[in-house]
Amino acid sequence: GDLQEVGDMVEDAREKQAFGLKIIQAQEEERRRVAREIHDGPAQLLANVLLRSEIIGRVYDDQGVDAAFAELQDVRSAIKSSLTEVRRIIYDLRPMALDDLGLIPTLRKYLDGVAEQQSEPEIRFALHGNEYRMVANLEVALFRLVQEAVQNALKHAEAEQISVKVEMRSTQITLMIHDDGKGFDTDESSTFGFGLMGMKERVNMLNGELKIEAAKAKGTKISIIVPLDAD
Amino acid sequence: GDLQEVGDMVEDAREKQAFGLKIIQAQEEERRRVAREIHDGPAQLLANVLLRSEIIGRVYDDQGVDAAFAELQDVRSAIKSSLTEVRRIIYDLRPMALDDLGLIPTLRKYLDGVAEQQSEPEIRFALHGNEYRMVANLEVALFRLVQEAVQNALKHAEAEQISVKVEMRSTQITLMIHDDGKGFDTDESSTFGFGLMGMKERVNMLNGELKIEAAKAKGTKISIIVPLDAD
Amino acid sequence: MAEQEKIKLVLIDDHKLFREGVKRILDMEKEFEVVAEGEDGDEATQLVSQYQPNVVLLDINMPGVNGVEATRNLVTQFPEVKVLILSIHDDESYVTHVLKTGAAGYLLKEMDADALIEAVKVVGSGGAYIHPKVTHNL
Ligand SMILES: Nc1ncnc2c1ncn2[C@@H]1O[C@H](COP(=O)(O)OP(=O)(O)OP(=O)(O)O)[C@@H](O)[C@H]1O
Ligand SMILES: Nc1ncnc2c1ncn2[C@@H]1O[C@H](COP(=O)(O)OP(=O)(O)OP(=O)(O)O)[C@@H](O)[C@H]1O
Ligand SMILES: [K+]
Ligand SMILES: [Mg+2]
Ligand SMILES: [Mg+2]
Ligand SMILES: [Mg+2]
Repeated sequence: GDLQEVGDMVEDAREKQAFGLKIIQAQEEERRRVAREIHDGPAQLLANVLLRSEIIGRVYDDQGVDAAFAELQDVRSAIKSSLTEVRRIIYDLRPMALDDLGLIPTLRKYLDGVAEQQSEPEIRFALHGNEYRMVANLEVALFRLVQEAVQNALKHAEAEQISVKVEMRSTQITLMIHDDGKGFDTDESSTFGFGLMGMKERVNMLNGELKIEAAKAKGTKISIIVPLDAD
Repeated sequence: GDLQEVGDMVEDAREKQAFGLKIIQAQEEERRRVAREIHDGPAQLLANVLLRSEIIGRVYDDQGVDAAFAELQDVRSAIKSSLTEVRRIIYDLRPMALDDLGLIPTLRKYLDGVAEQQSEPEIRFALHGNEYRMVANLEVALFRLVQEAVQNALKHAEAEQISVKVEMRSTQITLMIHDDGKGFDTDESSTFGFGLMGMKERVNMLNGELKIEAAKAKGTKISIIVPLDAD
Repeated sequence: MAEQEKIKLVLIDDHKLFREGVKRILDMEKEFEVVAEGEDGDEATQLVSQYQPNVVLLDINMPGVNGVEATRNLVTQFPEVKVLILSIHDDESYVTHVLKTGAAGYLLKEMDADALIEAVKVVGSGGAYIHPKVTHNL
């Protein structure tokens, strides 16, 4: 009846607001995280640099010009490390190369970085087809998909090799992330954490298909096919 | 019946997914914006400080110690402005006062800051009802709504006055941001940029109502009503 | 040094303060002459066509036409002009990309003054210059 419906609507409304607040929360948490990172990193460093730049005058008075220049040199390297820090913060937020250069160069760089950080597993990358650019939202979504799959392989697989393949065709793009690690039971849906759930959601949003082939001791193969708009 | 429930669940699942996607997109957009801001702000400023510090040595060689010290003074002010910029970004990411003091003091402080930065337009603030605290995410959302509306009025309206009113009642909170500027055509949906779209989305998420009354040469009135949970 | 032997430069960067700093260092060198400044890729093409410089110092991230596109436009329209990228990004994908496109050099904005001067000289005389911090990544 009507009353029931009104009741439902109120219930719905409340749920919707709760959901809305969750979205806002996710955004705000990200902001808070970045604010803290900047606060603890670059901001502190700069405050420190400012202080030290004050000392230069005194060092000059006490110890002469060479010592003052040495001090200046120190200040310069402190600034350089805050710049490195700032770059890392920017990269973690969103590699700007994604927008400036596209998916493939960004993936290559990302995988190079991963490979540099550890000797094991070996990381391979291959591109099939001719590289093209896609709309920004799609490129970032595809980048995050590979990133999550590779992070999973690094974290859970104990693999010797991780291989990432991208196949670019005019009608679709395929991502394959394979590892030869220990695999996992995909039926046990309880194992699905935020990572895999998020991947599913992203692929769904792109109207694509996500396939996970994993078996204990047989490694994990993730394939993602996303159709491209004809226009 | 059971069938009805299943249908509801599917519907629910679909809605939840749609929300999930919005989270992802909103987050990526925000990340991109912040990454750019940090790149264009602090990163450039740091590079600039480094460069200025290089000039000191050259000036010393050419013109002696006094000129070099004058140059050092420049570097110091460059460092100071980077620090200010970094603090601004941190503040924009998350005004700390919001958590510590709540919406109203943060709004007052924000509007004071805006008023200080320029003589025109005049900025007014009024609170009706008795101040109370809300859950953190709601406070942040409301703050962002006022912030965007005020930024728009500053950027687009050429107003003589901007007035912000907050009405706090037990069942709802109302925000009104009015300006006496040049207004705009709300029918021309092409004019809706990220700002207004974002406001609409946020208000929607909060189950609230957003009303925009704007007409060419007649100023803009933005009213937002958000219901509060009884509990 | 005779006037015509000077290396003529155009500076393109949307960050005014940074541009000023670069200009000051270049102005102190007798063999360089900064002939024009601009703040986006469109201005780059326009100023190059107007001033016929030897070298363009070009930022990457700018509103409108960015340095990546501007490089492509410049090397196709003005094959004589040397493009020297001056960027925050130490990411080698940027370096490879712009070099492939036809830029003659890549400098990081954290360079010291000597590196800036050397890069302009090298590039101005037909060579290639890559910031030491990024070369070993390539
Ligand atoms: N490549 C893989 N090899 C082995 N196990 C995997 C692999 N990928 C996922 N798993 C298993 O699936 C589980 C769920 O992965 P998912 O990415 O959803 O969550 P997570 O990685 O544990 O946490 P999060 O991604 O939220 O940090 C993992 O905990 C792991 O047990
Ligand atoms: N208070 C106002 N007075 C006059 N025009 C306005 C006002 N608010 C919005 N507008 C018009 O509506 C347009 C869309 O506003 P919106 O906030 O969505 O985008 P923007 O302010 O242009 O860009 P952004 O918010 O993304 O920085 C504006 O460009 C402007 O033309
Ligand atoms: K740059
Ligand atoms: Mg994971
Ligand atoms: Mg706006
Ligand atoms: Mg720039």
